[in-house]
Amino acid sequence: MMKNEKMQIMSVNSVALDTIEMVLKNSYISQTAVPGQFLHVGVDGHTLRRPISIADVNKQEESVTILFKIIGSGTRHLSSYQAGMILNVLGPNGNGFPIQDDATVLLIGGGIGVPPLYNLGKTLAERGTKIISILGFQTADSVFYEQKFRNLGETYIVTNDGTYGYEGYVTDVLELTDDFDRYYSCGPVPMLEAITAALKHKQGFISLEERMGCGVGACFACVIPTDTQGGYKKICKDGPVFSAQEVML
Amino acid sequence: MMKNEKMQIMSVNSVALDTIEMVLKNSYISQTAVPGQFLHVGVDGHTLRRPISIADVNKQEESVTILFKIIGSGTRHLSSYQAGMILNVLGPNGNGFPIQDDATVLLIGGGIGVPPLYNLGKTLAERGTKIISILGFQTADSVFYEQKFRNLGETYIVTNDGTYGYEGYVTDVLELTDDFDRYYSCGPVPMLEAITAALKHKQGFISLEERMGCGVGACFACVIPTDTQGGYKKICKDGPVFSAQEVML
Amino acid sequence: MTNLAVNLPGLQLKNPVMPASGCFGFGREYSEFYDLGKLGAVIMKAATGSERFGNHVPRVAETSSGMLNAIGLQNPGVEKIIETEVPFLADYDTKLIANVAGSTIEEYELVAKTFNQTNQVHALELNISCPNVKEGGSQFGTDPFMAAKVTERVKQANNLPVYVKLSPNVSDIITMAKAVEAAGADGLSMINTLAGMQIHLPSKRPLLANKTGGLSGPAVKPIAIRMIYEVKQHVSIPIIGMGGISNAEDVLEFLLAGANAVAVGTANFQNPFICPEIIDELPGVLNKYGFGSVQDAVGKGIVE
Amino acid sequence: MTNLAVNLPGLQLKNPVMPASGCFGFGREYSEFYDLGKLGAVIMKAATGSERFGNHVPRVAETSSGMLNAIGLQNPGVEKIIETEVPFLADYDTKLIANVAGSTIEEYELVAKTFNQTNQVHALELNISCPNVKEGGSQFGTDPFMAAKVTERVKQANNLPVYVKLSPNVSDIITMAKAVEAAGADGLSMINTLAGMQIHLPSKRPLLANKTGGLSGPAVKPIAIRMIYEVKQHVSIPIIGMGGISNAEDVLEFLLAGANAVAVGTANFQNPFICPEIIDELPGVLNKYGFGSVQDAVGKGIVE
Ligand SMILES: Cc1cc2nc3c(=O)[nH]c(=O)nc-3n(C[C@H](O)[C@H](O)[C@H](O)COP(=O)(O)OP(=O)(O)OC[C@H]3O[C@@H](n4cnc5c(N)ncnc54)[C@H](O)[C@@H]3O)c2cc1C
Ligand SMILES: Cc1cc2nc3c(=O)[nH]c(=O)nc-3n(C[C@H](O)[C@H](O)[C@H](O)COP(=O)(O)OP(=O)(O)OC[C@H]3O[C@@H](n4cnc5c(N)ncnc54)[C@H](O)[C@@H]3O)c2cc1C
Ligand SMILES: Cc1cc2nc3c(=O)[nH]c(=O)nc-3n(C[C@H](O)[C@H](O)[C@H](O)COP(=O)(O)O)c2cc1C
Ligand SMILES: Cc1cc2nc3c(=O)[nH]c(=O)nc-3n(C[C@H](O)[C@H](O)[C@H](O)COP(=O)(O)O)c2cc1C
Ligand code: FES
Ligand code: FES
Repeated sequence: MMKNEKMQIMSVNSVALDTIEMVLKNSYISQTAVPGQFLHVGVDGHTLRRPISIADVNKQEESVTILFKIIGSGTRHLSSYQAGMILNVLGPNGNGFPIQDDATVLLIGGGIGVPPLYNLGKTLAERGTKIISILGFQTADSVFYEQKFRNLGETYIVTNDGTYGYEGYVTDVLELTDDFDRYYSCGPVPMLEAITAALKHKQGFISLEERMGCGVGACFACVIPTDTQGGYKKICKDGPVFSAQEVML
Repeated sequence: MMKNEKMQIMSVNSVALDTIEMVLKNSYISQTAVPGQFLHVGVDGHTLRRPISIADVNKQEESVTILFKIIGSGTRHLSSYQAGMILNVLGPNGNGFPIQDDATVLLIGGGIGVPPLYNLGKTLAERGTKIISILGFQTADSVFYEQKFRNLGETYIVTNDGTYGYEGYVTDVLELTDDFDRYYSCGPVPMLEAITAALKHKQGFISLEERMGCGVGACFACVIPTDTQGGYKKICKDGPVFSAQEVML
Repeated sequence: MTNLAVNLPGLQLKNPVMPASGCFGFGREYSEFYDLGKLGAVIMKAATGSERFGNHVPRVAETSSGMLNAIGLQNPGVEKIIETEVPFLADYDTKLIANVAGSTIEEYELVAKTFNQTNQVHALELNISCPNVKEGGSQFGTDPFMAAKVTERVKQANNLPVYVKLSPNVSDIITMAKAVEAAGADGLSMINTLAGMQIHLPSKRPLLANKTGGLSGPAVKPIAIRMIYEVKQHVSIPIIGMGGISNAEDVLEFLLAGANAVAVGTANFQNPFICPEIIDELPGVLNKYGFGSVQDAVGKGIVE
Repeated sequence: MTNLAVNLPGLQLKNPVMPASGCFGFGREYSEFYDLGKLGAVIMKAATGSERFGNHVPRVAETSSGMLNAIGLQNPGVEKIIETEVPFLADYDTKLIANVAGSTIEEYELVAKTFNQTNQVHALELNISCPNVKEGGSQFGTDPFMAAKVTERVKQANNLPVYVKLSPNVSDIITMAKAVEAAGADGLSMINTLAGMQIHLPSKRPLLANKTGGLSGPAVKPIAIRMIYEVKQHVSIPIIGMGGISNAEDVLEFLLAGANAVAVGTANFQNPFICPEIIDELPGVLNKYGFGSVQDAVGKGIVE
């Protein structure tokens, strides 16, 4: 169950271009969060909270890691926060990725969609699932968490401009890895569209983003249609993770 | 001439109930400010700057002292600033007290109107003028700078509730001190009205407050009538110090 | 003891604070944070005759001290709301206000009638001011003749007290208020959102899929206060005030301007506990400024 | 080289940025901060036929992301302005726009004529939208018939291009804009302030002596953007856009919405260098979003 919690910032690190890793201390969220859930983070001077995925959890140390990209004024301001300061957070929000006992899974992350997959991969790896990861970034400067994913298993890095790893899009390297039971993906909508089309024959789960008001399911800001008959889901409450067939991108 | 300056906060001290003393480092303002001028202080998250009088100046150390009372959200936020932080300030603003070579002057300050009189008293004392001060406060908790004024000369403290010094209003102790050439006063309007009425026969200068927009003379927010024919002065630019006969309170 | 109770047509409120329509859904989500029985009342999300999907996303944008929304009245339709949402809310020790919307007078009538039959709703808020739908909403909200007509027809169609929710997007709010009062409104609810827009620089187009949206939050508070202050002097029906409230001082400002009770919208998104926190702080704020009850403060800021 | 130049009736501007009327006096104070020759133009404080003292103090209040003002058109009168202020401003390498106000059509005509005779003023901004005076101002600004009439008469009375400054306190801004365009306006200036109020809790009365005041600053930007976006699609005369601009991104947002040039008001109070800073940053911002000139961006945010 989501709660309104105070989280103390333990560390703030820049891990790639405009990409910040923040480790936050909180007992309740660290013990209850599952991969794919997000935090709804209050930022001083901003009307709306900012949804940020949980990228890692350390139950022993009662810490939660988030990674965010500086996009606009909210994330810019958040990036100026320093260790010791307190974040006001709603969390853990939404429904995470379903955890199954597959032999092999494929993780496909694009840019700042990569973070929730790390928490997922780590959790699945601990349960003995073999992890294959394809991570796409714009350019070499933006790559992060490569080694962490390599520690979980086979990892392909793709950059759009070819400055690091394979050149192109994550879909370009999909063919290198056909041997998996299920895929999990998070990233920009065009990437998700390409992936769900390319992997139609596979079971998959995708994590979606949308601009949010309440972040708890009350305001109808973040709906996604599930069919052409007016069916819909709320990304903040019913998602952000959906089965690839469940929603209309 | 007023400039837009950055001032580093050297210290922040609470000197009385809800009353903060801040020492600010700045070369330009410390060298050019005269008693009675004010700073127009930017406060994060606030549309308008806050006018605060210069309470003291140390030319050697290039520092400027301000004292402010926590009234609303701007001064509350300002009171949370810590040493090392930078204030964005316009200053020195307005015209200060005229400095004359009098034998004896009377300073009459009410509450948070006391600070500019300290800078004035110090300056005049250094020139050999005898200083008599009457300082009024609401209650014992609010009294500040008593010793500093005593160091300049004879000082009477008045509290409205009699919890410290004389009981009543500053006008109640005016009779104790008739032997002065000129008076200078700053405080709430009702106090200034009472003083200018009681000391009609004396030459005096008063410092006024009004809600300000620009603080530089451009917006006509802070006018005060000088007669009943539509004459007026701008407090931010022509004041805040006026001769007691010049304006209509 | 500071008396927070407020007596309005159909609404004996234990305190004057309620979540604003559309910012609280049907209460379920916030019921996980606190007991909804603490609230003076709950105003439900707008209901229309049948299910509405609303506008495309993005539906919200952030602005300086405010936000834009263009939800477009998404809701499951009045029947479904009565079936699945009203019973849940009726279990709480609070009053229930249904926000009634539609594209035609007939739809407003239908929705009002349907709520009337439940016996679980205590009052209606007639939403003639939603800026985010093509038909209905705003056109009723900016024309005094149309506003009066829909008010009159809804009053005839049901027995519940009707609070007409006024749009601030008008040249003359007093005329609107007087028109609906004359048409039988039991109270006013004001203000709804101001029509606004944000352009997204990277895509070089309006950020909201609906292009325009309704501005709410602290940014609009001075406009709400002004309109309530003006209207209060020209009507004798009570006013539920809203627009940018985010603390108990704001509530007192609305009471002084002439509101009899208040609703809190956007602030719920920043702080899900905002309503109960305001309720807890209100007695202290009233006392600080010399009031022994909510009732004492109403309209006390009005000077001739 | 990014081209910042803008060509409007009577105004060959080197860049599209000017201080807004009433927020810059007659330029003297800000001339101590920087060379006014950097500005695209200067819009002077409102001028009336004879001297006006304006409203009682307090005249300003702070609001969330904005402020209220009720200066009440204080000014020394058109003659005095021409005598003492215009020559000072005319010495700078910038364009000069006079903001014309009045209580009657005759007063507007008189002020316009008097400025026309100077040959030092390049355009008039017809202020039919000041919410802070009892007569004139707002009543011309909310009635399309009156707005058209005063525009027509002022056009007849002088040869300068006339930019009519629209009030946002209307139900239908498009009708207002079309009415003044049909009456001969050479351009529009929008938006003026929104009528608002703040109640001062300690004194339990409206904070401003005038009770209501005009809301400006970032809080109102979404309303300004929406109105310009809507109006742009219905008029062919250029628009000087304003309302909450505080950086170069905001300027681009106004251009995309349909403004041809912009004015910066309230932001001068926080940062006296805001206008030259925006002018310096504008080329970078235009380039970042793919524009080679100001002209390129105008109206590009409008989608069908
Ligand atoms: C479920 C979920 C999980 C997310 N996880 C992450 C993450 O782990 N790391 C990360 O960097 N980003 C993540 N995002 C995106 C992140 O929320 C936005 O980048 C961020 O809100 C931008 O805020 P801003 O103030 O910098 O940008 P601005 O553009 O100034 O924000 C303006 C408004 O738009 C909203 N907004 C802007 N972009 C997005 C977006 N892509 N998605 C949702 N709202 C947006 C903001 O929240 C704010 O309300 C996630 C989004 C969602 C919905
Ligand atoms: C020339 C001058 C010198 C001053 N010197 C001092 C000083 O040395 N120490 C001190 O404590 N105070 C001084 N004041 C008063 C001080 O400016 C206000 O107390 C302060 O602005 C209140 O800000 P706030 O945000 O806490 O109050 P809020 O009430 O939240 O402020 C809201 C708005 O009203 C304005 N305002 C509120 N009270 C006053 C006031 N009394 N005078 C002017 N504007 C006001 C604020 O600046 C702001 O724009 C001076 C005022 C002037 C005009
Ligand atoms: C996301 C959102 C949805 C809204 N939906 C409705 C609605 O369905 N019916 C209605 O009458 N008002 C609706 N409103 C308007 C609010 O009820 C309220 O009048 C307005 O937001 C001003 O209050 P605030 O500033 O406290 O949010 C909505 C506002 C928001 C922000
Ligand atoms: C203190 C003040 C005085 C103003 N005086 C005038 C005026 O004399 N004439 C006029 O047309 N507009 C006047 N305005 C309105 C501004 O020119 C501008 O239209 C409005 O403030 C919106 O822009 P902003 O948000 O950048 O301030 C005034 C605004 C302020 C804040
Ligand atoms: S953000 Fe409010 S319902 Fe999802
Ligand atoms: S504050 Fe603008 S003229 Fe004094």
